[in-house]
Amino acid sequence: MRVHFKKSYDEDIRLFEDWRRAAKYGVLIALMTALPFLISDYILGEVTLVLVWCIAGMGLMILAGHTGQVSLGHAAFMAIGAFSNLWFMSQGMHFLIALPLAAIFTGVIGAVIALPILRLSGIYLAIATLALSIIVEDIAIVAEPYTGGVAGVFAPPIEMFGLTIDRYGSPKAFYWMCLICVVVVTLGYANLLRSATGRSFLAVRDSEVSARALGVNVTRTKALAFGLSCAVTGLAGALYAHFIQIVNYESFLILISITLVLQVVIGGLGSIHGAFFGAIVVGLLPQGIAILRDFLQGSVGIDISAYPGIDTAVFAAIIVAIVIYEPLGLYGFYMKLKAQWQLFPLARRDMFRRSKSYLKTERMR
Amino acid sequence: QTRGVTDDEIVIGGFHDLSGGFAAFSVPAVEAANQLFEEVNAAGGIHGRQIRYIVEDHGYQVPRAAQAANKLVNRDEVFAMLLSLGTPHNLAAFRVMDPNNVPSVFPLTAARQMLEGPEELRYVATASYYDAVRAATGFLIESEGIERVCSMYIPSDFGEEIHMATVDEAGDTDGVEYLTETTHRPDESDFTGALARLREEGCELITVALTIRPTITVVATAKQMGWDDARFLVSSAGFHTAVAKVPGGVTEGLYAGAGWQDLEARMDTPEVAEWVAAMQERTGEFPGTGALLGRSAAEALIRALEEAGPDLTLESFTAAMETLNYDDAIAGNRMEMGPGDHAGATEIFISQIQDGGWVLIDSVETE
Amino acid sequence: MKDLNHNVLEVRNVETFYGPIMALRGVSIDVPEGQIVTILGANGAGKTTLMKTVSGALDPEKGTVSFLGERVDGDEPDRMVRRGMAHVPEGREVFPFLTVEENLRLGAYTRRDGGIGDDMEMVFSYFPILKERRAQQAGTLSGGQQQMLAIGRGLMARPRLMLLDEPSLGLSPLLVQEIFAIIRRLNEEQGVTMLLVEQNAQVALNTADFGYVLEIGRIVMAGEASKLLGSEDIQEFYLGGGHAGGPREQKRWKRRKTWR
Amino acid sequence: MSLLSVTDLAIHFGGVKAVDGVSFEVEPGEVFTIVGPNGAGKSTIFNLISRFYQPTHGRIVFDGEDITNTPAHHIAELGIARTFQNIELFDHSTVLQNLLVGRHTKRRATWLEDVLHLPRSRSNEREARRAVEEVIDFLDLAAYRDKMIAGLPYGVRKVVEIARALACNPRLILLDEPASGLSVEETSDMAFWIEDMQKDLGLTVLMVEHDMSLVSAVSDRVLAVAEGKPLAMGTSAEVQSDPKVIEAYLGTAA
Amino acid sequence: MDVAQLLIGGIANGCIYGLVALGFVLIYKASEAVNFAQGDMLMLGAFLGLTFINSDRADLPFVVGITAAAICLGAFAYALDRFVLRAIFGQPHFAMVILTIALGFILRFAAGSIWGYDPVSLETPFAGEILRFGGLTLAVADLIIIVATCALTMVLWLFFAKTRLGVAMQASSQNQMAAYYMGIPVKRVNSIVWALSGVVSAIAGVLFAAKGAIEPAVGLLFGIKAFAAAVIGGFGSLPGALMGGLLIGVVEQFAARYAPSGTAQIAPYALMLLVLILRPGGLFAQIAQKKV
Ligand SMILES: Nc1ncnc2c1ncn2[C@@H]1O[C@H](COP(=O)(O)OP(=O)(O)OP(=O)(O)O)[C@@H](O)[C@H]1O
Ligand SMILES: Nc1ncnc2c1ncn2[C@@H]1O[C@H](COP(=O)(O)OP(=O)(O)OP(=O)(O)O)[C@@H](O)[C@H]1O
Ligand SMILES: [Mg+2]
Ligand SMILES: [Mg+2]
Repeated sequence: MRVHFKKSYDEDIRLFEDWRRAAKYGVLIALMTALPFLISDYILGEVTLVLVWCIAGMGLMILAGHTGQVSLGHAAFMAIGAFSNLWFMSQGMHFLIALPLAAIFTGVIGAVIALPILRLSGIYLAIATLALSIIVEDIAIVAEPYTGGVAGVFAPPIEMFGLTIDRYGSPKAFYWMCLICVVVVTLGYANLLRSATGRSFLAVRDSEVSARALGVNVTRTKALAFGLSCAVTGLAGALYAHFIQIVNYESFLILISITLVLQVVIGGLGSIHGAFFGAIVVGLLPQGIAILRDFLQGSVGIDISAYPGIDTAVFAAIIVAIVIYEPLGLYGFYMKLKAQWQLFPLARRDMFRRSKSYLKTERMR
Repeated sequence: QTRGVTDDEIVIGGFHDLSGGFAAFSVPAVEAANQLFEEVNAAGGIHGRQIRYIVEDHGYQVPRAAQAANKLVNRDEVFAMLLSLGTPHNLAAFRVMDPNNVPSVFPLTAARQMLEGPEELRYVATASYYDAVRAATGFLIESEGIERVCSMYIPSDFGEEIHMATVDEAGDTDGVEYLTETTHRPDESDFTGALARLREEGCELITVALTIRPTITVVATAKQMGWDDARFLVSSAGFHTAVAKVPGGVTEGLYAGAGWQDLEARMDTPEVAEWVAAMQERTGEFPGTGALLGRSAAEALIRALEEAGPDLTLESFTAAMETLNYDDAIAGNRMEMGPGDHAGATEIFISQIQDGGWVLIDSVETE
Repeated sequence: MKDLNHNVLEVRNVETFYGPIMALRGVSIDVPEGQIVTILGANGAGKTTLMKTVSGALDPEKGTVSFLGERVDGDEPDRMVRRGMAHVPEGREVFPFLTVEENLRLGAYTRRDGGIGDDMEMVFSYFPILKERRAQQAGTLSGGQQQMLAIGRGLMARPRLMLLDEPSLGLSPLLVQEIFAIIRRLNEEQGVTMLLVEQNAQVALNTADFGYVLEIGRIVMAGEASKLLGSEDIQEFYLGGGHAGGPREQKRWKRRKTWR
Repeated sequence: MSLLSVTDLAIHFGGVKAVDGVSFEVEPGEVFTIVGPNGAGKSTIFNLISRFYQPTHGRIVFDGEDITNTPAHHIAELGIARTFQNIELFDHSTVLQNLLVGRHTKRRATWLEDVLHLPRSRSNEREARRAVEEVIDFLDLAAYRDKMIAGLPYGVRKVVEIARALACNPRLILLDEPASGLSVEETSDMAFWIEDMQKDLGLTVLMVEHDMSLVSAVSDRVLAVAEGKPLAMGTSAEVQSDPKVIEAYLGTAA
Repeated sequence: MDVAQLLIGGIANGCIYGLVALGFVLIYKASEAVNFAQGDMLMLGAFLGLTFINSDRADLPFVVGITAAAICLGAFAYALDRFVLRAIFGQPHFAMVILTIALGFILRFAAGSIWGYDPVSLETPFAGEILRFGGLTLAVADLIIIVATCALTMVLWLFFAKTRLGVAMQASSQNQMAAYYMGIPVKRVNSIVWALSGVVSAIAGVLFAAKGAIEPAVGLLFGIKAFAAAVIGGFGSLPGALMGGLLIGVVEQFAARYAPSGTAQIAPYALMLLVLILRPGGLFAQIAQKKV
């Protein structure tokens, strides 16, 4: 196990605690940048979608993981991001302006919506956001001039620096664009977490009472977290619109919100890594299952597709298995692997056996 | 070399809702299509090629539909898409299908947008909800002497079409007035308030664009309120054997306008009986709307592939599709296409529930 | 009389972990029938962990726990209660949304006899304020009142062995005296065996028959309570004796305990 | 002028008169202790001062400013920090992070600066770390700096709570039973710390405590309350020898 | 007149929401877990009832069939908790949320595989029967639903408030470790309450099916609304669940009657937001401020 001897406060404030870590992430980014040259367009498209989910997941993670406020209606904010981005573009705005503007717009709407529903917490907040997303669904139909009504709106191709960025026409460029967004959002998120603002989020999550006693304005903090979360989710929504290329009210149904919650919990609440792990599971697992199904049918002759819906059932069963094996999400699993690797060969096999644990009421806040 | 076509195989794709709210359409449709494909394959396939129908599940989520389309087009390299379900889902998939010249054959959505786009890549099986409801409304206005029409709908692409059809038909007919509408969500389960309002307004004919369960409740509630002279008309989405079978006769008198005929009444037709028996054997159930649509679409595809000959290309397929002209015994309609006409059966059948079964009262040719 | 040969509770070589953290490193203790045994130890020594391991709230990784001659390690905590063990946990742990009375009744959950009402009156006589507040939600009681409730709830089980984890926490001096008087009385009159963890070592040793000293997950000393009271180390580290006379500044020079 | 003055404070919960006409003044630089039987209303007085409860009656003045209607999250900024009887830490954070939250009122960078990590955010961070390290040093918490709260023993948490309150740089610190759950040795450490807070840091301390050895060791003045009403006031020795206090609170053996 | 009829319709329908909401509340009350598969339990109950009752299936008398369905679903729910959910005992509630969401998918798949995907109707002895008094009409099915819901709410409320096991369940939800220290077999108690919730779901399912057709996806939509009803009532309160259901049911009818079309369908959700903003803990708030 490596031990750090810290010599200045900056070492704690820095993003990476040492050069090894920095190098590790450097290699990862380099690999991700080179990815389009290594894989087929089909897989690249899937990876791109995973990147979009990563951003959306980070959006929800800020709220659910770091501020302890659950939203069951985050797809609504993806919708707001998507529709506003497309509307800004249809007004002749350049994509590079429309994209951040859509995020800001969604963030502001989120913060405004947050104000009245801030007094809620737990499932009460969850159901309120769910209601909101149902209402947004209907607004998306009524607000036809902006959203195209039931028919929806098509995303125009993005023209930038003399080249056209199109999910199918130029998948590599689209991928890189998403990658840049992911990196930027991740950096901002990491910055947030190492600052006073990020800590006030954690404080509100763990104990509102002491947060208040320490001078944290709980209402304002929650509104800020909600706004930031919505802004990031809105950004993801805008990218998603360009990925899917046509969006209508049905592109953002409740099931998408639920999938997002599933994603952050499976990934591991309360860590940026979790948003990524979750996105990978939610984004790639169904495709993996489908490919495995085809493979089974093609090579072994087992035709599980004779049971309609089995793909989803298998997906659900795997989720069940993950939750049972690792209730705190894949991030916990990742940390264990890491610890065992570092302790090798001293690690005990049963070192991470779960000890009995008990819950207490969360109705006292 | 045509994509998805090898010497011994033709790969067809489809994305479906096998696990979400529309599984009631998708699952039987896939079952029926597979039933026919298995039959054809067992008989040696089409020009020596076996049909492989790869079905992906999207659970009615657009992103998963886009993923499925990406897989089917870019990985499995399918020749065509058959019966894919969902309006935004299909629209999103078109973006990857069109550049790759993958035709969309009879998607499971009656939205009018399914015919927009490159002509050689778009085929729909029957008239849209719009046409069907409009024709049926017109028929009822005439035959029942109705002057005031209304509608109850879910504000969605499906609901809006039916609503618009009602409004347009009333607007285009002299002496008929479109009065009002009530809007709903798919999760609603009681309609006392909505019906009270429509009754107050004096509606005589109400077009209903709801899912099956609420449709049953609407008709039952109207009866319960003693509102006996109201006529309710559903589209193909509500034209389901289960609706007629509700115990207690609560759905008696309901009208439907759809692009096909109910199966039960035609069990004396040998093809129908044979197919129903085959499906019952396969699924243990009397085939419903989804199965019928699946069967029709698969049959049309088979016929076109057969017609296109051993040298299967997009061009030969397009040509073959455009020559389709036959009586679909199972749907009870006429499948007919031609150059520039990629909508198959365009006749509208108007049925009513009488004595626990759908009875055909009339048919109307659209266009 | 007190039979030293018959142990109600025997703990042998118990090792308990919190994930990778080892909190008990091979602890063995005996609690003889009818005695009061106390466990002393600094903060974080593992006293609470030991109590939880005994009552089944935690499972030991190694070692055994026997209660009334039966091996019980790995059992669920409710089985212990049915066997006659009551645990008054550290930090109150009352049911906040239930009333005082409901909390007390739950203390007698496993009992089927008719004496519950009498026992409730007994608890009320010890802590009259609880009677006054019998219909109040336990979560709105003051800290000390909750502690009284937790102890009272433990008494309601009429156990053979009672585990008390810092029962005097947050109680007024008057009540601390009363609590220990109650402990002694129950022990003498009803023969309840007690395993007691207490920061106030003076009172604990005065009350107990036998004592163990736990440090960093190990038993470092054991003996008759009276002997321990006389021990110099105990004097110095647990009773605040030692250099009590010396200047304060001298004690501020953080001395490390000999066995650390 | 007194730093904190409480006048005729009262609050009722349904039929329970938790605090019922309590007045006292805390002078700058003193250690003022409130004692009283369980349920006397001591913690409630703290909750009133830190504005978690709205008094039904009475006035609270801090440093000449009436804070009877100030929102709770402004209290820390004014210079009042507190600890809790039942320990309210941020369980899923490290000790260091807990203490850093204590510096919340001292930050100057806005959230946007934080997200972009602009220089002011960084200098805030450095400054917060420096201040927190001083507290860690003062309370000897270095060994626990990067430990999660969830796995710490009770006694250490108690100290972390005090450290977090100190990290606020308060003028008045409210300690609710700082020694409960501490061993004899730790309690005497606590006495030194409180003395240091008073002498070295120049803090005013308002404390609730049941351990009379600690109360006698550090208090300048003691107020005894019972059933929400004041019972006696004076030096520690005076109050402890008051027969009413002995009867209601101390018992005969003390 | 009109208003009275609307009220009756709303109440009858609200009772169904309330009935399903009871299932949510039961589990929450005993473990503070939210069962996102509750709607699917309703669907299972309906299909089980249909299997026992319909003439082309087991063809049992209605009351026998509903009892059999209740027993089966109760046993199933017990087993589900015992063999699946117990594996994450003591883990954060989030894990339970995800687990039940995933189980919902599996249940829908299973139901589809067993009973098919086409809508089917339940045969009831009171189908289409209507009671008239004055100018008002009430379907017999509705009457049965109202009576059953009120009775169930009452019985369950008494059970939780008065019986030893009921109080033990509440205790288990508030502090699992302390409940264990009282000798309450918390895990078994959880399984029992799941079984109980299964029984209630089966009854709800059969009554729900009596008003129209069912298919595997039916729980998905309906579950959300019942969840909303439970939350409006103050999640954890049994009378609250009923009140929440009634409120949604009645508002729905009045909105459909009087609100401008195009907005009527979102009225219940808008109302729910309003209620929660005004009373953040729902009508019968079950949350409290922590005493420090
Ligand atoms: N949930 C936990 N996770 C990780 N470590 C823990 C946990 N609980 C306790 N520990 C560790 O186990 C050791 C023993 O803790 P325990 O609570 O048993 O001590 P104690 O003797 O009861 O202390 P105190 O006198 O403060 O109550 C401590 O070092 C503590 O850090
Ligand atoms: N929210 C509340 N609802 C009802 N009663 C309350 C509430 N808060 C406090 N009380 C009551 O007010 C009284 C005073 O409580 P408080 O916590 O101030 O006591 P305390 O003096 O701190 O006692 P202890 O020494 O036991 O901590 C108690 O009788 C308590 O039951
Ligand atoms: Mg302890
Ligand atoms: Mg107190």
